[in-house]
Amino acid sequence: MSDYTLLAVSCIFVNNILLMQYLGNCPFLGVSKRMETAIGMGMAVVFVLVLAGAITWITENLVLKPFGFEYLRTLAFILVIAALVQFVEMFLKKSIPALYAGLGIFLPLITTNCAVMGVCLINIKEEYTFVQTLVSSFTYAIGFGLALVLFAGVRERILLARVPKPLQDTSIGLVGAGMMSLAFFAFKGMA
Amino acid sequence: MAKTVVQEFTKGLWAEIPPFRIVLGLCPTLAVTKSVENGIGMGIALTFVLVCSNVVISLLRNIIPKQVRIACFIVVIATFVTVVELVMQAYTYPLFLKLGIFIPLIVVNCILLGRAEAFAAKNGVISSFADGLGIGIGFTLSLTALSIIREVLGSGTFYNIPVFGPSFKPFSFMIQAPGAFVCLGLMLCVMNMLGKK
Amino acid sequence: MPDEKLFIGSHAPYWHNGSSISAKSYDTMLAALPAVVLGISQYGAPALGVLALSVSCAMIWELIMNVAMKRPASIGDGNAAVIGLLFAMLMPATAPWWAVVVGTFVAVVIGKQIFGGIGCNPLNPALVAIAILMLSWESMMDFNDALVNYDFGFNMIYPLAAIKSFGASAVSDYNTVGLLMGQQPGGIGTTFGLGLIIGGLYLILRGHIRWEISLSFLASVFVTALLFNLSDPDKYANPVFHLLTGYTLIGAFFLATEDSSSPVNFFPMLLYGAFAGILTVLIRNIGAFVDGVVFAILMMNVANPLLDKIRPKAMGKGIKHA
Amino acid sequence: MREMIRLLVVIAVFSAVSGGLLAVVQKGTKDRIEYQQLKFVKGPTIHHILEGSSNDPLVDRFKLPDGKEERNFFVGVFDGKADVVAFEVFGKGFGGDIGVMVAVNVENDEIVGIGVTTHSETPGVGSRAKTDPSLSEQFKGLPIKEPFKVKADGGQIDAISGATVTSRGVCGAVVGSGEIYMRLKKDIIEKLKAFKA
Amino acid sequence: MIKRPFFSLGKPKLKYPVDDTQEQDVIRVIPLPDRVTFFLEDPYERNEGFLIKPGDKIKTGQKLKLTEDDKDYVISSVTGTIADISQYRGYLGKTYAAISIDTGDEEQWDDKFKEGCQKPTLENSLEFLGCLPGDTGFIPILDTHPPLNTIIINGLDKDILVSTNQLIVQTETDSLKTGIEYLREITGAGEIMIAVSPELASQAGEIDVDVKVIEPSYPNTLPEIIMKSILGKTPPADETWEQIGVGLINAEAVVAISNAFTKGQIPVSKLLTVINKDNTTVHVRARVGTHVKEILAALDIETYHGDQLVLGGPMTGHALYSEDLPILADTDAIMVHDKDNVVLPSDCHCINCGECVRACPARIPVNMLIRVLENDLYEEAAKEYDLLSCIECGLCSYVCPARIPIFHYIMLGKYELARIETVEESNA
Ligand SMILES: Cc1cc2nc3c(=O)[nH]c(=O)nc-3n(C[C@H](O)[C@H](O)[C@H](O)COP(=O)(O)O)c2cc1C
Ligand SMILES: Cc1cc2nc3c(=O)[nH]c(=O)nc-3n(C[C@H](O)[C@H](O)[C@H](O)COP(=O)(O)O)c2cc1C
Ligand SMILES: Cc1cc2nc3c(=O)[nH]c(=O)nc-3n(C[C@H](O)[C@H](O)[C@H](O)COP(=O)(O)O)c2cc1C
Ligand SMILES: Cc1cc2nc3c(=O)[nH]c(=O)nc-3n(C[C@H](O)[C@H](O)[C@H](O)CO)c2cc1C
Ligand code: SF4
Ligand code: SF4
Ligand code: SF4
Ligand code: SF4
Ligand code: FES
Repeated sequence: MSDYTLLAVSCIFVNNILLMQYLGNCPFLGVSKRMETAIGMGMAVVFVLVLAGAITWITENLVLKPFGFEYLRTLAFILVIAALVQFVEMFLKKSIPALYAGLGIFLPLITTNCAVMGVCLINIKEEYTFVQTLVSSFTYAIGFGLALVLFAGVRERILLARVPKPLQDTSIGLVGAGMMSLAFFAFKGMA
Repeated sequence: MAKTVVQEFTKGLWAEIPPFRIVLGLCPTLAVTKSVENGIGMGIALTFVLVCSNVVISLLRNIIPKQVRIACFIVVIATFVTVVELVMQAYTYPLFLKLGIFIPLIVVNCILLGRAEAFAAKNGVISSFADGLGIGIGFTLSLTALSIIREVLGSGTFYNIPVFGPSFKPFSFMIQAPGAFVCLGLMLCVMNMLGKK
Repeated sequence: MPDEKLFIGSHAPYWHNGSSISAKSYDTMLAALPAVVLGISQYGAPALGVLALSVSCAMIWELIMNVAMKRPASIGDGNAAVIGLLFAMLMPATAPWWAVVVGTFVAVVIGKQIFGGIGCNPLNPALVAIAILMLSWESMMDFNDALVNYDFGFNMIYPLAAIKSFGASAVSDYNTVGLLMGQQPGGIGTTFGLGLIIGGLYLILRGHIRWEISLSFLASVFVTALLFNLSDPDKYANPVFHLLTGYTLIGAFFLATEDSSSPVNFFPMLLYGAFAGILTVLIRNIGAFVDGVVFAILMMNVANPLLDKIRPKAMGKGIKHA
Repeated sequence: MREMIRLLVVIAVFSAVSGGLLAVVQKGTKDRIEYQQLKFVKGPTIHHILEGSSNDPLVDRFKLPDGKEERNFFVGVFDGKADVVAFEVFGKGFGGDIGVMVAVNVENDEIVGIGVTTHSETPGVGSRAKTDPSLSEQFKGLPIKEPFKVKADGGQIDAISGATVTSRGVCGAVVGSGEIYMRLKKDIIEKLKAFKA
Repeated sequence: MIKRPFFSLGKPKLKYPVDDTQEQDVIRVIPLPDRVTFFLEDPYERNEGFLIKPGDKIKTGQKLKLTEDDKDYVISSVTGTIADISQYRGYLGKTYAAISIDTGDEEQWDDKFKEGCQKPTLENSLEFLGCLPGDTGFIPILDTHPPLNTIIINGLDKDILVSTNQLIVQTETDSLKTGIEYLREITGAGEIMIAVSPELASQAGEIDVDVKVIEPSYPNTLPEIIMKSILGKTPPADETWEQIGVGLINAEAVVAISNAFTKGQIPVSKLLTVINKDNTTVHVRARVGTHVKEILAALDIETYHGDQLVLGGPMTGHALYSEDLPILADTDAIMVHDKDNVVLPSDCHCINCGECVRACPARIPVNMLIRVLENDLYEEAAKEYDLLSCIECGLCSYVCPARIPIFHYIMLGKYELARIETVEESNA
């Protein structure tokens, strides 16, 4: 159990996917200007990433590896993830419209989100077991959501501040993200 | 009026240079620009994939059904990414190790799908080639510029050659994660000040 | 209709309690004085040099940014000087001049001005600078390395480094009163515990800092350290030791309380201080850094906007009468 | 429905073409990639433990079947005699498998040297097994058949402080290498004859 | 001004300074002015088609209206000739028609009120008592559906140093009694109470209503806080008091009601507290519409270029740029503020010190509110940051070390919000 706790702490804080591994930055800067969208995106990523982590692990270990097709991993993963997102979108639209209303607009963005693909590749690279894969995918996604929501709070204030013109918007957003990344050094060495 | 091929090429070098004018593809920009070598390597890899996929998609644009075009684009892009992956492993293995998962991640880089969707799917082969090459070189230039700043200040070297005297203690913040964000942010500011023209 | 005698047409209220940013800044510097004076008396000219360079550089950077951004000069408000002073207080006396130049640049320009100047900084500028210097020049910021040539007749091993490497047994090498009186190596203005406490109380009584933050920070450092200490007395130092060493006291009174990056509502202030305290001890005991105050406060600065959303319901809000 | 099938067929064709193309590229680069991996991942360790050999062990290598697996052996020529082989074995570490390269002298069954190739141990703690020679040096010159154990387990090896688990993993790997070596010794000696310089 | 104490923890404490030397019972009567001016709200900025025009003869107590349809009216306080009707742009750019009347020699009273309205009824009050000295908020109290069940008489003054209503409670207890009887008749309100300061509690006890004692420290005397301490509930932020069946009226207006129906003449003069530069106060009685200059001249108060002239008290008043502007029916005080004490606002950004949040009696997150208001995000200010809860006490500005004109931003925000709503309604 404590192994999993350590893995979780590592994925959420120490190796935070956004701030330490530089994955998923486009949506990070894209949707963090408002708290609601940040929360929506965070939830969508949690949802998709767990599914994607599981399904790519299965693809790797039950299909690619046994047949020696590891070199097709990139192709296989992206197709599997794209199909998964499509499927999730259709499923939500039909079955849980309320959730779809909240997450729907974020789902297409996720297909081309480095964070999702990146975590799936990390899971394979680290040779995680299936359960470890689930834990790591879930906690990486939580870390993504946490960073996104914290950043949205910071960003909302930056938007109201007197930022010089050339720095406005993405530019100061990036500097702000740098400051956040700096703050996350607090967790260095804890897992 | 349609732009000339030259214009399609040059727009990627300044007017639409990624990731400054088109704010896409931030992850590799942040992750690999620790050193000039990595930056240029990544830029070339991406340029290769971009040019190839732009050309192929442009060639096939009339056969690809609208409904599944994204899936087809992804297959084309993923194919070339894998080619790059294999070739880099075979010939520039140390670089491949340094760039790590950011090579396979080219497949989800928004620039590629963005160009495929916005340009190659609508334009001829030659224009698409020029567009891909321009954007790719623009991206490479950006990464190079950023990595020069980061490597020189953060490691005290340029292309692994020391540029300061031996007593210099490098400002290694620049090659760490927060430095990457701050540096890119400030560079974006400079680009904003320089304007579009 | 109107004759040439004109009256000033500003808006209510026409009275003001007389407070001002500059008064606040100068009071803060006054409060820091005891700790600074002890630092200078211990480390002599180098400490004075770092302090003077830091304060003046901070003001020069501020002025340069004012000009660059075409804004009125704002060094009069004393904020840049406070940032410079606090930055210098955290530095070792042996810091080279270029580190002070780079550090004040980071603090004033990156930490504050590019976000829009005073009040717009999401994180504490002085701490941003210290953190970045810690990441870049580790050995320069390591007090054991930096102060190796000084000997004042008391134990010259940085207390927090000592417990990190040798466990709680190292605590017995220091005596509490000595720590309180500044008999420990550390930053120029961070070692004189008593002076910092006096300065802090002064700021609290004057109403310049929010006591809730200081108190909850200190309380939470104490409680967290106590829990660690109880779980393994050989490995983890006792809570009083944690309170009197490193940046704890300057953090509680001068750093965590920086206005722009800390909450203003009651519960958020308590939470902010409490989490910062917990994180401080966590970093010291199981994290990668010798002292946790810098990154703990920075982390809570980031959480501040979110925390500060917890607030009482405004009067008349949401009441519906039939 | 027909439309649907058409779309699926298009994607299938795309994927098939892509798969075919990649298979070709993969075939073409396979051997090189293998060599590169050896060179950059295992190469440094091999060169280190076979220091002073007059040949290039990465070139002078052979394969032997061991049950279902195939193992790579790297030959070291010392004083004109090809009597040292190095091969990789794995042990269980703190963060996953630890790859250990073990070099044995076939004349006297003594260990010439060991070195860690790959691991995922904690940086600064377990990772010292690779960077700090104090652990690996202890194995030099000892007979490979010995049941190596860390002192905490009643053995003869001083563990790296704070990284007993890693040290234990390395010992386990070396013990495993002894078993493999004894199993394949005959074939090894046979193969080595080809390298007599 | 009241300085921040050297040691300061918690909220500012603004006591109403009690000045022993002031001649409480001496009320200086200002002589009849040569000219008076009235303002009538004129959102359309018209120029013609008015019922009145320059040259018209006007009697004291005559009701003046711009057009037949207009709701807004004033009661002339003098007899004379209309000299001028011009446009005036007031606070936040609201437009008014300024009617100036040159006073004639002999005072003549208009009889309309006396003839038609002997009885204190709702109709009569609506018709004539719309701008009673002391309170212009009387019409909303009358004109509610359903009628009010509670009326609170405010025997306190909103602002620091002002003691107009307190003086009324002290000196005109009898009229107050009669006024309350009339008020009961007019509105049919079941419950009437009076809020007074502790010193006047026993005196107010003679009046036959519930007496509620309020500690006179700012901002306890603001209407919303009075209501909260008396009724235990606060008015909802986005509704008016009347919508929840409660009305508040100043003691001076109640006395005016009494005088109107007893004498058959609508009162036309106003009691004022004049606050001099050294914070000493004098009470004066002047015709509504008298120019400030005349009042100051009668009191020998000298003003200089660069001083501040405030209608109202130090926390909530409005500054005038000229002495040639009139006192209004609801002007309780005039404050003369020396130029050395003028507080100049800065355009500094909020430093997030939190003083305002601690000072705000309405628990508003002023530090965030000021940020959104500076960025013109009025709707967000109302929705997220409780703009409408503000009870307009000005304490946030009073304590702000950055000297941001917060209160001004708030009033501007409220005004803009109302304007946006009007525009949206008319578009809908
Ligand atoms: C941001 C930055 C600014 C620098 N500016 C200077 C400078 O102003 N003067 C200087 O001598 N060296 C500067 N250097 C580095 C020196 O070029 C380097 O330390 C030198 O080559 C080593 O010799 P020195 O220690 O005698 O200067 C700078 C380095 C950085 C990172
Ligand atoms: C803005 C600025 C930045 C500098 N940054 C560095 C630095 O990052 N590392 C460094 O070793 N020296 C730095 N220097 C110092 C000089 O490069 C050089 O080392 C110094 O002039 C001589 O130092 P010394 O007396 O230690 O030799 C900097 C100087 C300036 C003006
Ligand atoms: C954060 C952390 C990282 C660790 N990393 C390693 C490691 O890489 N290798 C290892 O053998 N033990 C590792 N350990 C385990 C402990 O060091 C453990 O106490 C050790 O294996 C026992 O050996 P000792 O008796 O020398 O302390 C780690 C423990 C922690 C808390
Ligand atoms: C008690 C006190 C502590 C302060 N601490 C800091 C600080 O740690 N870092 C900083 O940049 N400014 C600090 N300041 C300056 C303060 O942030 C500035 O005056 C404004 O309040 C900026 O938002 C401090 C001010 C006071 C009164
Ligand atoms: S599609 Fe996703 S990754 Fe690409 S720019 Fe948009 S948010 Fe960023
Ligand atoms: S400070 Fe306020 S009242 Fe004065 S001019 Fe500016 S906006 Fe108007
Ligand atoms: S004026 Fe300021 S302090 Fe007073 S209620 Fe409004 S926001 Fe609060
Ligand atoms: S008092 Fe002024 S500076 Fe302080 S938080 Fe309020 S608005 Fe900001
Ligand atoms: S490059 Fe866009 S999310 Fe990573």
